[in-house]
Amino acid sequence: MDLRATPAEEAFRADLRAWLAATLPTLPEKALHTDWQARRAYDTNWQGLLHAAGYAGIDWPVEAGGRGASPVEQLIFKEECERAGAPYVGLGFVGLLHAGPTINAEGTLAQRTTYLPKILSGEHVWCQGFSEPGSGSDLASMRTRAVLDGDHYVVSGSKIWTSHAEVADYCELLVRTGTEASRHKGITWLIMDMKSPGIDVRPLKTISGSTEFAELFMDEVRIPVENRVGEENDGWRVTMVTLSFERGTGFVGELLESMRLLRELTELAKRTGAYGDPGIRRRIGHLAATFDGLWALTKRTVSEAQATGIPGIGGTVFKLSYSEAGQKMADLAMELLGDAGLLFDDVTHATDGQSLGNADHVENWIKSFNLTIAAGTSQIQRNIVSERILGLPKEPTVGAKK
Amino acid sequence: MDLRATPAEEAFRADLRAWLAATLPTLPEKALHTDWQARRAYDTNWQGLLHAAGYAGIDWPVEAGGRGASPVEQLIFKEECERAGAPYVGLGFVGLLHAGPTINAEGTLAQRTTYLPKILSGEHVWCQGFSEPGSGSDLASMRTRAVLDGDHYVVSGSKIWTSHAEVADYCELLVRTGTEASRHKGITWLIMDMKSPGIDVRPLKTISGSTEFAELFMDEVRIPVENRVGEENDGWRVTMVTLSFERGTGFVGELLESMRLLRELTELAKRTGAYGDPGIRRRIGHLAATFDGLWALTKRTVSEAQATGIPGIGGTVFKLSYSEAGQKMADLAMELLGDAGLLFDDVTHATDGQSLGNADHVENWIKSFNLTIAAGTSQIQRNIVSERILGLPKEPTVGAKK
Amino acid sequence: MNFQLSEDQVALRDGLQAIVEGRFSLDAVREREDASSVVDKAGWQALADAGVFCLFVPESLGGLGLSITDGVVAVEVLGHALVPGPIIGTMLAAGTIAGAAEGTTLVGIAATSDRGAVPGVLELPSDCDGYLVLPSARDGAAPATYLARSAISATLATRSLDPLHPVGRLNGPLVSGTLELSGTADALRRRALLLTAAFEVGLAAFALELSVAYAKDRYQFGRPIGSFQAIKHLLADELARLEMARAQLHYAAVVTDAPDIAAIDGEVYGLSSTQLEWRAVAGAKLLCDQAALSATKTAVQVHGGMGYTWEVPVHLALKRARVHATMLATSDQMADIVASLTH
Amino acid sequence: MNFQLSEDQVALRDGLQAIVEGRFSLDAVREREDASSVVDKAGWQALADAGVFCLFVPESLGGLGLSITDGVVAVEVLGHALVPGPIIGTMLAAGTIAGAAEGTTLVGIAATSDRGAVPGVLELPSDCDGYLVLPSARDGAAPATYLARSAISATLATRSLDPLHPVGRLNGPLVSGTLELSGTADALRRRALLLTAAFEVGLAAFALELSVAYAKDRYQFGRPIGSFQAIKHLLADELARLEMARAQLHYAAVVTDAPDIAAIDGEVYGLSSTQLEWRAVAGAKLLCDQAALSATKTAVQVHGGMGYTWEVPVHLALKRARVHATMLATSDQMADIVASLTH
Repeated sequence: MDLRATPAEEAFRADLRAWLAATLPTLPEKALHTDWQARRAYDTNWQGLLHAAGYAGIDWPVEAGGRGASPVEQLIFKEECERAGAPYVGLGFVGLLHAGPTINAEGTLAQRTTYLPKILSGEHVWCQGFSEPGSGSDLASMRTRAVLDGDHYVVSGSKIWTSHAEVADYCELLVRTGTEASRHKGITWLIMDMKSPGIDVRPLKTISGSTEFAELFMDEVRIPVENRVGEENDGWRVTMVTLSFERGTGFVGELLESMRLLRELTELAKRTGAYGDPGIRRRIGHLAATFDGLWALTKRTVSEAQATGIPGIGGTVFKLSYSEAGQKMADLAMELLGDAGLLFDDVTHATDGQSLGNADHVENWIKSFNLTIAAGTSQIQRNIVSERILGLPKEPTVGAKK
Repeated sequence: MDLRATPAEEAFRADLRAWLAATLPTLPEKALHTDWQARRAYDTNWQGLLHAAGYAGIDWPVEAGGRGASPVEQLIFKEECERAGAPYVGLGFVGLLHAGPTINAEGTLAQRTTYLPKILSGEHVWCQGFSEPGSGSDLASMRTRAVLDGDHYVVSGSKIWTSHAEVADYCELLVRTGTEASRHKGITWLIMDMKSPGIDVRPLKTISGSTEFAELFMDEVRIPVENRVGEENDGWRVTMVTLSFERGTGFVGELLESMRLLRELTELAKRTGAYGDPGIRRRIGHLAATFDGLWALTKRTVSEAQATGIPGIGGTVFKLSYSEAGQKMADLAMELLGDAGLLFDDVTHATDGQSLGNADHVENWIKSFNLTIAAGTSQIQRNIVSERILGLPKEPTVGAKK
Repeated sequence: MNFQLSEDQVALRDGLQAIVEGRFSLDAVREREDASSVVDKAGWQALADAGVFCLFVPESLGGLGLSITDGVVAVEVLGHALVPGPIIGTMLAAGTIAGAAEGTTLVGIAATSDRGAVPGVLELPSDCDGYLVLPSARDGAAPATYLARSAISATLATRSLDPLHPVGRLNGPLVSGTLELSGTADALRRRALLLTAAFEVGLAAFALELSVAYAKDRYQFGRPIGSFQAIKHLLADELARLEMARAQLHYAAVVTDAPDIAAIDGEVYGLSSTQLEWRAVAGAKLLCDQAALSATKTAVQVHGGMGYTWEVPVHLALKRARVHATMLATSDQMADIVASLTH
Repeated sequence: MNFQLSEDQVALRDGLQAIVEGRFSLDAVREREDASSVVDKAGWQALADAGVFCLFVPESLGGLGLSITDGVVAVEVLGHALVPGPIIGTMLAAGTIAGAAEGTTLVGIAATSDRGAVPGVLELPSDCDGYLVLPSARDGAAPATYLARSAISATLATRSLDPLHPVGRLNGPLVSGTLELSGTADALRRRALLLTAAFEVGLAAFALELSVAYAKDRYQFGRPIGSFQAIKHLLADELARLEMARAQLHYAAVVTDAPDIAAIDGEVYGLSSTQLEWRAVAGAKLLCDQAALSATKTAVQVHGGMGYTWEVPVHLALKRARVHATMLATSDQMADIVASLTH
């Protein structure tokens, strides 16, 4: 157990830090949260800069055009980016973190050549068409149907929680090619051009009032067979191959952001006087210890991935603890804000005249409810942890109801 | 909604209070906790006094020799007894609260005449033989077997969590007379004389170190058919008839005791200085509000029972909240005690030289773990609440495992 | 002892329920989202006509002359329907402030914050004609007053947490009004707390009902999600919380109406009747805060992704719960009051 | 960066595991219940022979010269087996106090309470030959000292909470020993906290394993109870708590061993290396307290009625968790330290 950086890791960090320090000041103003075209432009510009500097596809294999960084270097990359205040992966996340790696692992040479370079350079934005209104936790029950018609699949159905669908060029789409009863075994993975006729994108407003998600309606959309990745009816396995692609670093950005928010909260507590209350202090202490523990867990997971190629159990249990802590912190923030937590407009401190930062904390409170829902509800996470790690028996399959 | 006592209720309370004030000072010294014969003597003496004064079987119908008090009067009875520091029902509880009412509701005239008067007078102590080592939450899976042999049932098997079996005269015993697959439908309710040959009672030590429970082993114990209450294979229904006998007052003693413990804890917090910590004060406040809320819920439940004959949902949800609050209070006590919570011997306060009362609080902490287990685990309680009150669907029956 | 709703109370509840179903259907209420004025005048008038605002006004003055307990029963119904507007302030102002009982004057509550560093906000600044000004709890002797909206400098927030209960920023410290109200500010505060708690109970019940219905209808893995223990047990706990909170709320309302009962019960704890009343009210508000915050949070979780959409109404209950658990007083303040009266 | 156990650490763990399985089987440990002396001399000697007590003693003085991180790995194994006795004090005293390394002198830890009103208790008064006396955390400047058992007036409790870790009542305030220890009391306290936390991790892992095994074996309603979500989800949460606590424990041990890493990491938070070390250690102890208290409580619940029997060993882990979460410092104190170092 040695947490010292190797000379290579130190050099990687130093170079990156220098590049970030030189590059970030040159970025344009951030786009308005609601202006999707502007956000696309901002995010793809950033991806282009990363690409030019050799940081695009940090976790992609070198053969696929990525940097092929080690898990530890990936961690360093996320850490330095967050601490320097660099932009997030933003609209590029589906392409860079899921569709791209999937095509690289399972796609044909032609598919790899066609799609991967433009994901890396930021030219193309992808969206994900997995969840359906009727298939949330139970993804394998999806019903969007694809019927083979000559050399095309004809797709009809609907998807939900499709991020940035309005500005995406392509969609990684799961469709049912087998019978409904076939469940996991009748699903196929397709690349859908978002300019195809028959696609209707409707923004989906979330409880925070934002519309970064959409519903996707497909009415006899024709997708060439050559856009199929993997075999017909083998889409479930294709999807799973890359679901563990992120070796324990999936939540690093969020965790580091939570640590920053907690420091801000501590500052807020000092300004409002709440810090003098030992009960409030203990809650801060518990949260800080929990985030520290999750950071240590992340390092251990990454280290395991580096040593063994497998991220180990840390990555699986991380989200349960992180989600709970994130919600506790959001609740604490609302309590510290008091009345100022009831609006997004800046409220200023009565004594020091500075903003209380309430808008960020209120936004964070609303988003915190999604922590235990998105990317697998905590209930599903607990099933996975208890069955796959603890080896507890599955629930009996539904069958002979009496 | 009028919480004023009626003149009759006021008179009942005044009479009882006067009687308690006159009677309690005449009681002998309490028996040693570990001396079962002495405890039996103490408890049956108290029952005899209640009997003579007309308070025995407060909740029993008049026809059965009880007082037939209204639900509100029963509440007053428990309230006054607890506040005056009167003994608990003690060893009499199975006879008075379960076996007696069952026999009264379902027994023959001969059974009623034989058993009920001696339960009321305190002469006979009963124990309960329901749970089995393999049948805890799933009582209907019990396996203790009774085979008819002439005019006797021959019983073999074992029971667990049998309170005070060492000093009991009779046992209310559930046995399987049907096949194992018959579950609820193959169970019979028997009265077993504890002097019968073939019974072996072994004390069961709990995590608090006490032995108020026992395991009961039966090897071909012969029980006359005339001791059967209800029909053969109808024992489950017979049992359920009286499970709701206590109309919402089942935990009144425990709740009032918890309220007293919380007052003592508050006093302790003041003595140790912890009360100056707003976080500690808030925990006290939360607990006090919860116990107040449970007390209001109890009154509402009793009032519903009085008005409609049915206790309503209050009684069903009570235990969930009470168990959780009881464990939280026990944890708070341990934190307030600090090192003094690590032993049962009296620790005295460094400044005032008085006992910290640690033994009681530590005992209570250990017992608190049983709150969410005994009389239906919280998991089973939540099943009941969600299915019977909220109407949520049952889990699919185990059947076709794939 | 009788803890049941009286026949009159059941009639009050059912009658109001019928009006609310007609005037404040979920669709109708949602039309007010993001409106600068959330109060629908016709609906408000219907509430006035039903006697909601003159509920506490003595019959001799043309009101219904009902009790706080009756008021709690009524406000639970309104909370369940998410009815927007300054209901509680208007109910408490009626009889003193002209037009409140009739529905023509809308009266909010402006409570000065106990946290000096965080300036207060004003509820419904575009809707209210005036405010009951409750002095800080620390300033126990100061009377409650009435202040016209025009005398308060406040800016409507461009975006409030709860679209159905927008707030404004006070531009300066809140001053006392010129019209002094009868009764102590302390007593008025307790009544406002009770009615707010009643609204919370309505919110919690609404959220729980939505959740139960969804859990029965939504199938995943070939079963209604309500057949999974993970969901069932969450909802069972919410019901337990709600029923306990409701019982304490009703108890607190009864002792507020009947000081003789407060005196008798207070004796057991060594409390005066006012102290017992405070303990009951603060405990009720605390339990109702928890019930509403928890039931609405659970509702989001049970609805899964759908619970995170604007379309499904659970977020409206969640946000309103946060508003009512914050504005007049916080749970922490309530817990401290209960603790100070535990000995 | 390498967060894996080294080969030497794996060998240390496995070797100790083998010794513990031979000498400290559950049956063997349980024979010490309610014994006035819980230490089995032959077993203790076996631990000494394995080098447990001289683990931190430099090789030049005949010890193993291992790190705190190695010590944490070792103590996790001992905690998992519920090994009774003054393990941590003896490990920390070895090299300074004659006979500790060899297993002939048993050394407990006597920490003076930070709560003036509640007098301290003494661990294992019948077993220990002497104590490391750690001054109150508030008395930061006072050195740690060694005091012979004979110099302390304490009465063995007739009944301790934990039958395998009996305590005594101090009959008067604890005085400093005559032998002053090298290094600061502050550093010694951090090491003692870390090793205690390691013992807690062992307890939590033990309780979780018992629970999982029981949940697989125990059938109710025709299914193993471990197939019910209510049980599965409880245990999944315990695993999440445990793995997070263990990761932080190992991190805290590493920075305790390597001030250069503490300095680098501290820079990010604006903390000195000692401050970073304290933040890491206090956080680790806090998380390990929670993991142990929660996993053992859950173990009782999962075992149902059987968990409430003396026979099933879960209560021993539960009680020991309470002991170790209390004696040297409380979770509240740890949380306050972490908060004070968060800025």
